[in-house]
Amino acid sequence: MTKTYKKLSQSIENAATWQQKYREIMLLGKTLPPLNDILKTSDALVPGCESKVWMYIDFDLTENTLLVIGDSDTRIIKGLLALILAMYNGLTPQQILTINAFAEFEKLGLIKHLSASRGNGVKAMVDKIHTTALTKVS
Amino acid sequence: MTKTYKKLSQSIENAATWQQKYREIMLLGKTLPPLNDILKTSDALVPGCESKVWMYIDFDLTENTLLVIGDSDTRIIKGLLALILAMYNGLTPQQILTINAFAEFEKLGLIKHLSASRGNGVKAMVDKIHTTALTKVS
Amino acid sequence: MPDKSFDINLIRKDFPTLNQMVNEHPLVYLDSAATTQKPQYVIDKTTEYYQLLNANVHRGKHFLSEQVTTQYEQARLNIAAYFNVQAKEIVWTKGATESINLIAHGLTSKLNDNDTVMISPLEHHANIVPWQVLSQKTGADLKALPLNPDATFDIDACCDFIREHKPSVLALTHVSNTLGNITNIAPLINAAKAIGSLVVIDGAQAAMHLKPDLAALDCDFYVCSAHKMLGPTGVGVLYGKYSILNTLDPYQTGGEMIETVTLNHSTYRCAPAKFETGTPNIAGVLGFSAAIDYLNSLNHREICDYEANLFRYASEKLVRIKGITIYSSLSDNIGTLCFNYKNEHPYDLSTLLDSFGIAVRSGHHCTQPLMAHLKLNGSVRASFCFYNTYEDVDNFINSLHECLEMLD
Amino acid sequence: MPDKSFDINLIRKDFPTLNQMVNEHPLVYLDSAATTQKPQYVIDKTTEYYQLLNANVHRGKHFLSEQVTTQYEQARLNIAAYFNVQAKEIVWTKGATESINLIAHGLTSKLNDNDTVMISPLEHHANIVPWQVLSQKTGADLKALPLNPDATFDIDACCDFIREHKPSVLALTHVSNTLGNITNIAPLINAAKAIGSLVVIDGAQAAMHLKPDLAALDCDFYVCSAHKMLGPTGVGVLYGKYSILNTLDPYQTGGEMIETVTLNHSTYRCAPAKFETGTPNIAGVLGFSAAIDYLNSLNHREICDYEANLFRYASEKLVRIKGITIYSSLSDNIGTLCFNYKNEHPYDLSTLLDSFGIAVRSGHHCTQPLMAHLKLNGSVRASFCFYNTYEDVDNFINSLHECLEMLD
Ligand SMILES: Cc1ncc(COP(=O)(O)O)c(C=O)c1O
Ligand SMILES: Cc1ncc(COP(=O)(O)O)c(C=O)c1O
Repeated sequence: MTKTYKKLSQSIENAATWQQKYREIMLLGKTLPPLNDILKTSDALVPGCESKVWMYIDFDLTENTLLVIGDSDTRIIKGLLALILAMYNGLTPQQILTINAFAEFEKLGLIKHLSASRGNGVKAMVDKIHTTALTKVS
Repeated sequence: MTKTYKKLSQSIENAATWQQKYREIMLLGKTLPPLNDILKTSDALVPGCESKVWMYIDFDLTENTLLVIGDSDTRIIKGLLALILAMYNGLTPQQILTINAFAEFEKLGLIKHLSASRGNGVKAMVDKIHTTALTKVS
Repeated sequence: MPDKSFDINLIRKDFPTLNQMVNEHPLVYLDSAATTQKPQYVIDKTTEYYQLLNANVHRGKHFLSEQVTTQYEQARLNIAAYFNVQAKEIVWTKGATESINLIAHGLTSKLNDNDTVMISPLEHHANIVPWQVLSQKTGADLKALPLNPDATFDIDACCDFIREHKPSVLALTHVSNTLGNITNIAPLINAAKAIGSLVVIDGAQAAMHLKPDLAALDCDFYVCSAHKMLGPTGVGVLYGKYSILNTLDPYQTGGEMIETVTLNHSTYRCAPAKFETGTPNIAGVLGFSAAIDYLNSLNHREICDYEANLFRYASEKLVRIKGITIYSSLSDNIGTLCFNYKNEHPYDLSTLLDSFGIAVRSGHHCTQPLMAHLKLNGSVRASFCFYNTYEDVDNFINSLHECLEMLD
Repeated sequence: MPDKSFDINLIRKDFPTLNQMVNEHPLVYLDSAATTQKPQYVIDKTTEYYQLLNANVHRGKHFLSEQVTTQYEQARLNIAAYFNVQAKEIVWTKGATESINLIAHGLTSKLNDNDTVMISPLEHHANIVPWQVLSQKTGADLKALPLNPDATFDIDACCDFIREHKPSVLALTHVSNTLGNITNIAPLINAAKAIGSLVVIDGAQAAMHLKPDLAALDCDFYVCSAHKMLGPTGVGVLYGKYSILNTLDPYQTGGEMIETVTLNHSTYRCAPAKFETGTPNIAGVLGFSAAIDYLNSLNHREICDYEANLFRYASEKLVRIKGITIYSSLSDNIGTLCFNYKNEHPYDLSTLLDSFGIAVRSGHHCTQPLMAHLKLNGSVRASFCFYNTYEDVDNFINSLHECLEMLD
């Protein structure tokens, strides 16, 4: 877990109401640099979601770390993506595999946003990060 | 309602148990003369029943009465047919139209055998007798 | 059920789902266009079936089977009476979608590339894709009625369009699920019948709110789903004018729909049996019938008036909010408000509303062509029903204000 | 649900329908092959859905919709685990009949008049007529496996027959609904897979009694109905090996199964979504999952042993009655006794038995070709389940004696 994530997640965990949580999440989203329009290709699109979610995963060979970038056309999903990125970015594949995003989201009271019922791309993103990490490890 | 019917129905009405009712019904069936095999044509068959039921309706011009004959390959349905025949045979179309077979069967505790759920041909037979009577009246 | 005059407080008590807290707020259910809530009476009938009557229908002669078959056929009479048609014209399906698929399949052998099938840009995907499949299979042309930019119809222009293109089949929704707009289908049906078209009406949204008299409407087919009429999930109706219904090719095949089966050849029964194979959703059918009983126990005129007033109240409040664009027509509407706020994504809005216990829906509502017509990626939809209250509207509008504040 | 070891008295208490009087006799329900009774646990889950959770599944983001979608997908995992397969290989249908129709339809574009489709004379009409339709549409040859005069299979001869005729599709019932006979399908599946056939197994009767391990069986498709597995009416399962399932053409079209829709063209999602359009039978799916929970809470081995012993007890008594002919195999049977008495019409026998509260079924049981094979017009069928008691058997046999006396 990165330091950034710990800091960011704190504010969400501390939010007393759903409204405050969403406020924090949307603020988080605003900190995420927007993806350049030419990168918003249909290949990068997570299919089947009401909200559009684009993502790219890069592997930094020298540092042996993953770099994930992403964007969404909705504020809430974008905030959740920011959280996910903070959770994983700059970690080695080994470190990534020790992270349980579900448990983290559970802790923040956001588990429903990662559940099977949400075709919102966040879960697909987490799955893809883990799959990529796995290929780098083996 | 014919006299024969009144006599026959009495025994069923008086039966205390279902078993006694069925015994009476099956006895009644035995009194019904079997249809000659050559008359058991598919045209005369009431379609869609587990039990086979054949029927013919004749009109006696001189007497202005209907004559119905029928048969079945099951004992219980055959008994019910005998009851129906006794109910209607020898009556004029006008008389027939005053008869409510459902009410009669209700009285005998046999209504379920005339209900929509029974594809047993008895209901189809009653319907056909009434339809034929109607054409003769008008 | 005894007749009841309309008392919203009594009505509310009949719907157990409505009386609950969601995210620490009282639930405000504004998603009845997706599925309506069920009165306890309907739930009890379903339970009663499983607890007392449970048996398969037809052909069984034992007590339970007998009882349940009688009730099952009684249900058919009940639904037929609701629509003012004959029982034998009612086919049980699993819902509106299956009903439309059944019709489109049943017409496949009757069309060719000289035929035109006509739909509209307003349709639910369930009333589009089956016709695309039919058109692919038969070569028939698929055409859409013209639609005004605001997604209303110019009825006269549509009648002309029908007369000009002479569709063999015209398939239209009675009420738009996305907008709630009621289409004035009577003149369209008349224009189509005059040139010999078969007319299929998708009544999924209309069947409860409008209680249509199908004999008077004179359409050839009408479809609906129980779950949008206070009834259970997994059951629906296909109404078809008997002479036409009976000419459709069978759809699913198997037990009960057959007369005789040898290893190489089968003969089929007449409608409706011909279209009903396999063990049906018996609990669903009995529950549906109970829902009809419940609706019949209310005064339909009173329901309509209440819904119309509630809709006027809600729309007047919504209209006044700056930045809100409403896509629904505010007259001739069953009670659905389809809208967006500025350039905000409807997903954000519906998610924020949910945090206040307000259940609305966002997305394309299974009407992508309509979204394209309106040049939208999606919208928020709040759909009302007679069990909603003026307080629900107030809660909705107040919470909406708070959400918009969060977004601004 | 906590695990329970098998105690028939406790089990009986779970099934409310069983505890009632019929025609002044305690109900003896011997028609489980038509539909099983439901435990209270299943009924409660259905009620709970309607009372608390009622909302439509998928795409909704509000609280109720969320909750119910999660449970709905959980149910898929649950059924998949029961059969030892993957959740994405499970398609919800309205029952076994629809499942078979879906497969046959999905294969239509893949067969032609060089292909052979193979069934058997033992099949339920649901596993015959859809293949006849497929064969009519494609020109494929429809062939039946050889069946011994007593309606058992010579498995070696059947394997040879398969190797000789090389069917593209082999569709077989795991257990005969009329006889209860369990077919030893493993060698038949192996023979068919070895020559590249697709194998479809009709598990309507087998799915509960045998709890088949589908990964081990290695068939391509397996179908069943919830209502024959303690679950609700109007819901069933199509299992398909994913790689093959996903290649089937879509069946019903409409909302949710699509990716994009324009007025003239649509693209479809992957399996299972591609086969699930329209609002599903949500209450049915949740109830089905509850039925699986209930079955899992019992020890499957214990159920099988109890059913086998009960069947032995019943068949030994029936066999001894003079004039009774039994058509069921008395070994390898799930617990169904198919029989006639002398030349008596089965209708009379079942009607008389009903007057004693004994619910059996008579007729052709949707297996006319099997009846023709056995040279019968019909038969009486008494089908047992683990909730039946030894006392039920005694009541049945005693009442049967009385009925025979009435007929003699
Ligand atoms: C062996 C078999 N196959 C198929 C079916 C059809 O099942 P359903 O009526 O639930 O679709 C049945 C039910 O009677 C059956 O016993
Ligand atoms: C207008 C319209 N047509 C068809 C359907 C499909 O109904 P179902 O999902 O019950 O099959 C719906 C449901 O959303 C609808 O609103």
